[in-house]
Amino acid sequence: MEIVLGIMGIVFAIGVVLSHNPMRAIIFMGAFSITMATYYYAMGAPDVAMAEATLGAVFTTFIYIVAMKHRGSIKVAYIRKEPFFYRTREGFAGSEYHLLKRFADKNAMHLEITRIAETPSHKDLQTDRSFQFDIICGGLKDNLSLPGYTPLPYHLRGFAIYVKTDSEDIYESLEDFLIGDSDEEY
Amino acid sequence: MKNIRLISVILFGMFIVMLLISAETISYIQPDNVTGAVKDTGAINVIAAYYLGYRLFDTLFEILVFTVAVQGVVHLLGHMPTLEQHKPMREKAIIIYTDLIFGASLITGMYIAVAGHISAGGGFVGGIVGATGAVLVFLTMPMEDIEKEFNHTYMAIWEMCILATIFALVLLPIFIGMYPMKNFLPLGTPGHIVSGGIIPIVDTLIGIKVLIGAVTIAQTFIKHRGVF
Amino acid sequence: MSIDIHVYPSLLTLVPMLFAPLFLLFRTKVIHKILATLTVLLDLLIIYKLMLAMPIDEYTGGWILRGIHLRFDNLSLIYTLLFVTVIGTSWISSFKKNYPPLFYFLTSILLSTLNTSAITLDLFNIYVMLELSSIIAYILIAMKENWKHLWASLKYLMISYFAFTMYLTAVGLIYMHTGTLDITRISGEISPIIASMLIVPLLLKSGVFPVSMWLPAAHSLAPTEVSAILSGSFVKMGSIVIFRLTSTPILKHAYIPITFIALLSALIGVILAYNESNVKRILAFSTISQMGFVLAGGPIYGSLHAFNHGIFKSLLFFTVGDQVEETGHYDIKALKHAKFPMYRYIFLLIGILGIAGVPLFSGFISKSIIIHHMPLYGKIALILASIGTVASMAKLASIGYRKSILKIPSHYLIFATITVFVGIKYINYALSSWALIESFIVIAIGLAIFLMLHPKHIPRILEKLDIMVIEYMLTLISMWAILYIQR
Amino acid sequence: MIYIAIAVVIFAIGGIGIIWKDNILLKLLSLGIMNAGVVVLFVSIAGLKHRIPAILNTNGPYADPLPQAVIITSIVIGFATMSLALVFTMLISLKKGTLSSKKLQEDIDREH
Repeated sequence: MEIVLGIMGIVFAIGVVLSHNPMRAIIFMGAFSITMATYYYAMGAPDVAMAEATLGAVFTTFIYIVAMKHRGSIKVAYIRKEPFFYRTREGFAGSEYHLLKRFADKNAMHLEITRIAETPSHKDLQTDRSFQFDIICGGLKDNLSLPGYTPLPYHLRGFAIYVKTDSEDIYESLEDFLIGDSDEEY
Repeated sequence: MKNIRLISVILFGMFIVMLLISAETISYIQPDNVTGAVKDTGAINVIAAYYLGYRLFDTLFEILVFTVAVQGVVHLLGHMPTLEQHKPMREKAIIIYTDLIFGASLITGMYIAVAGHISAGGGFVGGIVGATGAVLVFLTMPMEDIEKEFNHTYMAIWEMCILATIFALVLLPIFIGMYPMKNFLPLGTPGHIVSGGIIPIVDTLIGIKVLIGAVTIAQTFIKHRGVF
Repeated sequence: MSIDIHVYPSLLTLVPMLFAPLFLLFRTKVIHKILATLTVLLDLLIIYKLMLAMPIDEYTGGWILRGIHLRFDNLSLIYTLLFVTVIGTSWISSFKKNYPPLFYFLTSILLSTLNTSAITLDLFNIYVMLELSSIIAYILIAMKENWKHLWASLKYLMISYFAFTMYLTAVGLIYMHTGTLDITRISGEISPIIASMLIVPLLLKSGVFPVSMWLPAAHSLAPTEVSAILSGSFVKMGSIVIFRLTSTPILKHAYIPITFIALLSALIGVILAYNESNVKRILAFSTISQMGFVLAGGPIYGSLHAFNHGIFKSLLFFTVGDQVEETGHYDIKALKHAKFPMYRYIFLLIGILGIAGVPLFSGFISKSIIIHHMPLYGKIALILASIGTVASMAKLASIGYRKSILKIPSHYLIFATITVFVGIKYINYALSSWALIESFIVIAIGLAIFLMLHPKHIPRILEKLDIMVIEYMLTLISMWAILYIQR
Repeated sequence: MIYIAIAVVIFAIGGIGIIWKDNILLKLLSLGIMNAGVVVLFVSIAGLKHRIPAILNTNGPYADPLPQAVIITSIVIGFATMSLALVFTMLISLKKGTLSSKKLQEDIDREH
């Protein structure tokens, strides 16, 4: 009985370490804590089990979830183009979408996606004061001139994602992500 | 960078294997840590007898660790902008239920804290159980109401008062010629709720302190991050 | 009417602890001043009373063998005096600035924690002290909330939590093996891997080279008072625990690998310090080097050097830190334009003469005693390290001074007085013609190196988190290897 | 002795996670697992011979109460460290917009 619980705990711990998405890791962590609390109870340590169940499983998970949520959002504008970025009945799809989604998950942000017309006018991109979107994508060539945005080429030659010139942080971290050592953490 | 991580993982793995080998050779003889504990401290839960009796010194620091973390979180997050509006759930039914659960969890928590010396549990667990109910209430309250009812300044004052009380209680025996941290009150009959000298008192104080601390942490996090 | 209270070692912990919450309860400066004075005075009184009855053993709560074993002896005396002096003087300085009440709360708890680490003999209690003092340090470093500070603090948090978890594992296995947590009652043989797991985290805490690369960023980015507290008292905590552990029969043989690591640290620390251009980082690297001296010196002489180093390093951090805060420059070239005011430069010089080991200053005594008691390879290494210390400190002195009104800030004065007083009062212990000649040769060669050798820029590759982990693992494995061969 | 092995394996998984992961949040979760590994070790030591909790209204032989009593402190310390580390992480990600430790390190290098 205790050994089974222990092995379950090991499995959940491996789950935490192997998951790429922080949210999934936190859920695994909660499961791990509860399993471990049961294990402590079975090993004759009810006090430790109660401390782990309340502090480790409930409160820590709560704090992690609160800390994870709403870290910030990236505003993405896309031009519909079939293999790159499009919308299906289930949700968004396409190579650039998955790229951005992975990037956002890694930094615990979420994407705010808006569709814009094929040739975006100046007015589409700009609110009163600043540029509206952080990223414009959807199979754009890397030689377009979108004022206020910098092209960021990626592994498909000739294509680029356009990042707002002001937000250097997004540009740099996305650049690092795209260069290819993004797989390092896995 | 990847190579360096690989090397460290290999070194760590080697180290773990060596640790496993050396741990397997350790012969274990369980020392007798139970006999006489009830006579010394009056608590039939021997874990509580260690936690709040023999090793009360460690526990004092444990309370301090928790307090330091709470104050650190409040201080560091205090300058952070409140990013998003806290959107409470205002349905009547949910409000009534969460209030009920809050009451129930407070009572459960208090019981767990007070009865720490006769059953499993103790001040820390009790405090956190109480705080979990308070977190549920936060989901249904607008931020202004939360800040009014669970005011940071007041809570900090109470927290510090209780902390000072615990330390004063621990220091008190030196004025009557005993060791500090001695269980100086009458021990009573073991197994009763009123027994164990200062253990239930310290447990209750810890319970209240941890309740306040955990509520403060939860409130600060919710204020600056929102829940949903 | 007088109440006659018997004094126990645990009061050293409980008194600052009792005053700590009051700092947050009453948030006015006047009451803070009164509370701080009371804490320091009571602490000094308790130390004095305990000193009269040294050594005292106490089991907490009076429960013999089951309570936590505390002991106040010579080692505790030196260390507790250092902790009270450094933290009390930092409070004097901090009243002139705008620190939040949280600062006093945290430092007061830090004082209680450090005092406890000087008297405790319980393995688990030591773990709690390590963690609590580190948690306080994380908050103190990150108080400015610049992302650099936060990242320095987070790096330190990760590596030290990793290390202390290992320490706790070793404690668990020792308990399983021996059935006790009391250092004095551990018997039998500890396997080398467990011994190294026990000691390397303490080396990390005391800031010795291969495992100390959290230290430069943390100590140089923190505000002046915090740097002084960290460098003057906080890093000393690991060394006292190591001295306690290695004076037991079962861990006595661990002293040899510790000496090797300490000598390495003394050498590498000054090399890094000499090639650095940020003034606060020069001091931080010099702390790494000096902690090598402390650990190489062993319990008796090392503790003396720990005291002396704590005092003059705090003085250096105060003078340099105040200057940096006034001008806003960290770089030595920029500071050469601004220059020190006259009065501050004098105090800086006293600190430098102390750390360089000039006769009549406190560093001379402890350094020459330590060098005198080392075997030949240790003598060579430590003399080389002293030469490097002189060279890197000459860099600080070369900033120069400008004329200004004469002020004598009391916190400078306290440290400077202790440095000179100890240096003159106890000079007989170290005075021999050999020591005098040696110290003058060291100073001459150090100055020559400063004049001739130009510092190079060394990239900060050692301070990356991944590299820090590998440094830690390598130290652990080499410690294990030496212990294994010795057996 | 399999219980000690379970504890050490959980400890090892946490340690490898700390070393291998790039994302700070995942590193912190791994730290939590490592801490849990030590708790498992202590509880296993306490329950190696006997498994009846040392509450003296049942009949013995009891589990060893001392490791259980001390390890509660370690759980609380773990919680405190985690919440502080999370606050640091939140502030860093607010200021830098990234959670990758490699990227942060490179930014630090660039400033010098």
